[in-house]
Amino acid sequence: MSRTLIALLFTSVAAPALAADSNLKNLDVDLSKVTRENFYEVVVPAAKKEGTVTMYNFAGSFGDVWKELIGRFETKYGIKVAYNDVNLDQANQQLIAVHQAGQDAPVDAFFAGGGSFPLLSSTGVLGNVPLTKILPNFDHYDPALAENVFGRAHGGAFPLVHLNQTAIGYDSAFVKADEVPKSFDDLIVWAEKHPKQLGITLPAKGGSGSGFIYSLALNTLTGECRAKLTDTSQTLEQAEEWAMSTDCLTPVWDYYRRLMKSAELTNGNADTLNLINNQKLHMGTVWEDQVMTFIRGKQLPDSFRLTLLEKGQVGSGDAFIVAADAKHPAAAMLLIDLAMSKEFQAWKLENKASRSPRTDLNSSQINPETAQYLLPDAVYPRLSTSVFWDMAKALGEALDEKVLSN
Amino acid sequence: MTALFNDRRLQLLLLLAPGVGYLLFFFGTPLFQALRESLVTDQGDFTLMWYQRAFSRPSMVRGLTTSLYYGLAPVFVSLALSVPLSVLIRQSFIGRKLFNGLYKLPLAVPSLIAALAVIILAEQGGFLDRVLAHVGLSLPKIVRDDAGLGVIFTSAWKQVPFMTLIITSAFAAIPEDLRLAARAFGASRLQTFLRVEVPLAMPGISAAVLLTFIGSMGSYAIPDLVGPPSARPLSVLMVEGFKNGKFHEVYAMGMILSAFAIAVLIAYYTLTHRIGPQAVTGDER
Amino acid sequence: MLDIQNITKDYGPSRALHPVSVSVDKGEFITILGPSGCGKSTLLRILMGISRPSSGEIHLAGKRIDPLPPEARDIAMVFQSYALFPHMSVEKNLGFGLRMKRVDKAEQKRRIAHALEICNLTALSARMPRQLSGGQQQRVALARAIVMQPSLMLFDEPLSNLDAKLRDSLRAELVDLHRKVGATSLYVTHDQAEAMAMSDRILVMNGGRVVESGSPVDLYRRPKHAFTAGFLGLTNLVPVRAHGLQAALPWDGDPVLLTEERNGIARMALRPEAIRLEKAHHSPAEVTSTTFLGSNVLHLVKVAGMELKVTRSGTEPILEPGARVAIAIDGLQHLLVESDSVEAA
Amino acid sequence: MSAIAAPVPLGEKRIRFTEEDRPLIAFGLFTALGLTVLLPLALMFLWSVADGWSPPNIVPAAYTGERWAAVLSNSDILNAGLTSLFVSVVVTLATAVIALPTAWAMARIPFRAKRLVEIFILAPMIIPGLVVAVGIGRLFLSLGLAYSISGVILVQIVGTLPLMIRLMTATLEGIPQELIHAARSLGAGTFGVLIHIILPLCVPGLLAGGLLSFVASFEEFDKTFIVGAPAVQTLPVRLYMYLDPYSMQLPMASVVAFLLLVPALIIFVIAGRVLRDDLMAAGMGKM
Repeated sequence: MSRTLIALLFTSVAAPALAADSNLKNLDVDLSKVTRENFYEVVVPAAKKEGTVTMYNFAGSFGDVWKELIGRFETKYGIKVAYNDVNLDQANQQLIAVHQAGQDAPVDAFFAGGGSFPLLSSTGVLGNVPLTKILPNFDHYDPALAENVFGRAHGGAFPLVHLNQTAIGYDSAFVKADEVPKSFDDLIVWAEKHPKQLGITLPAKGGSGSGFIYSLALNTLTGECRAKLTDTSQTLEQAEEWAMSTDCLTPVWDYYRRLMKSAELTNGNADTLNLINNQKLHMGTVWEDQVMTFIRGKQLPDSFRLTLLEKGQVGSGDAFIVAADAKHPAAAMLLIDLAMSKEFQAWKLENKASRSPRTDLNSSQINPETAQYLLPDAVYPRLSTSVFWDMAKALGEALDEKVLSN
Repeated sequence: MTALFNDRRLQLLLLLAPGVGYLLFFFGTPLFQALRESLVTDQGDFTLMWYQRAFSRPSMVRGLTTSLYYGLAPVFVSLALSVPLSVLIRQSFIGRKLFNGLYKLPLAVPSLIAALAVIILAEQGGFLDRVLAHVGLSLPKIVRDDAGLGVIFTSAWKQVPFMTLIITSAFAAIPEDLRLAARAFGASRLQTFLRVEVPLAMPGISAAVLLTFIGSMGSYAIPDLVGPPSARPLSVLMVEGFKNGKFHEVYAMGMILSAFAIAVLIAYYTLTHRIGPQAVTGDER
Repeated sequence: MLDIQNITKDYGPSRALHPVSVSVDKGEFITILGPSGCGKSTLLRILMGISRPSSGEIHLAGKRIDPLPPEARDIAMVFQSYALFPHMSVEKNLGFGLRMKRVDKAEQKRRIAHALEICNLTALSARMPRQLSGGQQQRVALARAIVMQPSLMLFDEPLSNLDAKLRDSLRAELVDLHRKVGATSLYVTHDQAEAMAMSDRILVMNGGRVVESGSPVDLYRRPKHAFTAGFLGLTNLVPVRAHGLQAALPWDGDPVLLTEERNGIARMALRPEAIRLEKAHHSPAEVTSTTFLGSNVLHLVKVAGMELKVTRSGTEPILEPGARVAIAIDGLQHLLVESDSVEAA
Repeated sequence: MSAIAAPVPLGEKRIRFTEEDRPLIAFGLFTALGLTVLLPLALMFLWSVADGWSPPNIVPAAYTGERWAAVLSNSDILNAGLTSLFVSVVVTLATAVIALPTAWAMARIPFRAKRLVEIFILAPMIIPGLVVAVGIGRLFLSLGLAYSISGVILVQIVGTLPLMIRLMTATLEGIPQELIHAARSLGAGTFGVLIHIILPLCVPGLLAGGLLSFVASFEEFDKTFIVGAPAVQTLPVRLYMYLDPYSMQLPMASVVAFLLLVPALIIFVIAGRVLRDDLMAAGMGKM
């Protein structure tokens, strides 16, 4: 009784603030009145009235995951889902352009890269909904992610629905167990011993590359330099400026200069994997979840394995958000809610080895046949560190200017 | 009303309006927009900063040279293949008709598919590499290689039929008697080719060169897919910038790319006019 | 000078050229005359070296040339289409062959100047071909051949693209030039007037064979074959019965006197101007049509089931259609040889 | 114009000089063609049905029809195909309609600024389409055309229009004035001349221009991607998604590539029948 009272009190206090904050221009529902408890009651009718929902997916390897979700969603609610694969950066720019022109967004529910938060929120295209607080299926959501993402407060509007991890992947048929590098120093030594067999993704062309350069910087920089590196209050422009001009990064550039003499720069996350599959490379920078997709699609050998380097490599996640200018915001919320349901998250974990931000699911539920392709427990989650994507992007651009173009 | 309609100038304007008007609006406006945006800051003040940046940042400077390289190199490769090819397909040989139909196939193949084909065929560990591995050889890196061979081959693959088509018809338009005359006056086959046929086919050849140069210089998909990860041409940098919302920079690059294209066009006109308008009779009908 | 021996040309199973043998003396102007498709172009192409004979040999100035490519033959050609190089000035066009043959620069200059002069082109030397009239272009084409001083000059109907008046004046110029230059020339045409006006000798071709050859006068006056007779001007082919030096005509009248003794049934090529008509009221021959041509008049006369072509001078009184006429034949006539019933007496 | 359509008369020259080369030339050319065109297409097909294809296998070890089944039962890709067809058909028709009057003016009416207009019409062939695509965004947003099929159609026409105008100008120039006079003297009015004389004589040019426009539109990627994606999904855009260096999937890319190729090749075969090389060359080759 007292708990509901407090809850009521809380919502009534928070309501004006939420109402003022909400930027969902096409939402018929008064968000301030929506709680986890009455969510379905209020939102389902609104969503059915909208009748359809458009979703964007930025991750090429996630197509079949969303197919599964859409199937469940359409069966459950009878609301049609229009699905599009998109290019992340381009879709972001599209939302911004449409928003600035004062038009409706072409998308309602957007599965977006975890690094997009600063851009999407600062430009006002992110639907300002406390999803993690009002969607019923977020009741077991990791509290660390519920209000913050990569050091920024999002108030629940930018929930990660999938966690992923950058890693070093190798073909164990060619790399012996005792040769597997354990640190960045090991890595360069291995690369020099096996010239042109290590693939480093170009940061501008893939997150496994920008994750790698950020991890390297985290491992190399200390003191004030490191503080700057992890200061998530900086904007992308500030990060770019710093990365272009600072001397802090000299050791990083030196590392890359040395590495580039013996390693291969690849054209993207998939290119790295493809070359490993072609046995042209035996080791490379990868995303854990993409590796899984490629193994399932027989685009990687069964002997492929993953590891993390000391003192850590960045982990990330991708968010499912409502666009501020969404035409069908209620249906979008409903779709996101279903994406976080325990059943679906469990399916995703089992079938795609996609890690979940739900606290009641963990990797032990993955079947052992699949688990061998994932990061071993010895390194994960111990060596997973947080990322500041705008800084990672800035480092990638600076790398282009400082090392690659010379 | 009828009188108005019969006014020849009005008639002309009405006739020109659809085509020229369309291009003015949907081509002129964005171009002008891009030009204007490339010259102002975020706050709208005039600046040359974006151009300065394009000409001073190492990656951009490299983008400039790479664009030129991706424009020129495929043209040379295609030319080196198309001219002999168009000479050969004038000969009669078994299956000439079939070949004549088939060689144009790449004209209908989208460049994305061309890129896919090159990847499948020639990438590291791709088909050719595997075949060669069986005889103990290995294919040099020609896809996403630093020299951009993959881009050059893919562009050339797309261009050769187009170029051959134009060059063949330029050659075909040369009266047979001129060839015979050259031979009768003591020119060998090679001399006839170099001194009579090539000069007369020049307008066709140079137009083909120009179009393919511009086509491959401005193309995005091919260098993005089969080009080396670093050393990206302006077109790729433009799209990257566009995706990241760096519009002023993108417009400045676009203007530079356009300036290149226009410079080449002007050079072409000056050149053909210096050779003399009579050279144009080669493809006059 | 030029010796063509048993040249043939087959295209697959079909024979475009039956064995042809011709021999041309130095400085001679010889014409190959025939309708289109008679094989004269094939022969020309073989001479040029664009086409290779299926059998036979060609010798030019004592050298066998049939296996040689065009550029190795000492031959120059004047084309029907002129074939001037459109991207070269008149002077450059003239110099093209000399450059190809690596003639000494000073010599080139001298020869070009000379050729320009004799072809009356000096003032036009810097012009481009498209700036010239048809006649001028033809003269350039001619000069381009002359400048080579070739062992043999080939002409491929060079005047056929010009209008009638220009053709006549250029024809005269050509004859004049040939006299000046004295080059051995082989001229291909289907125009009998041109052939007769220019040639030392005419080769009549038909159906891939040389029908006969001879001087223009001989061929006109004493054709041995109906084809020659028919191709060189108007003629009447009249069946006759020869007996010694006389031949009986198919209609009543005096027998015709023959150039040589023959016996049997034959045909005679009777030129329209060799027939004389006199008004004769009871004659069976009747004028059926009359065409006034200015310098002469062409009559068609019906007699013995035949229609005879007869020309009379334009100054004589004109016979109206329906007029009855008597027919007389002038001079000695000669019989065509192709009729197998004819035998030498 | 049609006179040039006929190939240069096949003189004996060819027979004379190529008798012995012929089989060699044919062999060489067809081998080259096979290696550069047919082999890649065959490999692409193998990729689309390969169930895993890793070195050192030269042909896949196992095959599967799953991807084709998946794609053919996937309405997204079929919809993208329909969108592509729709866009291309509209672009082709609109291009022809817009081009005709202008081409008529360019071919038939002398005016002072003609050279200038001609260069302006050519300009879109010179300026990379990418520049237009990135520049048109604001205009389209203000017109409500951004990320719409209409927007994609409009921007594609910028690319197809110059060629069509050129081809039609060349075709119209080739209609003898006498023909029009003759028709008029036989009592045809302006409309009659247009219907009975001009349009029928335009058919080769229209066909050539139409086919080229269709193919150009069907395969267009750069501009469509910038202006329309992801809201407008044409087959090339789909294909790029599977080729994208972020998430390249060769097997799926191969399937979509084939879907994209089929209509293009059908058009190509038709084109081979109705198109004359010289007309194509005249439109594209003369600047």
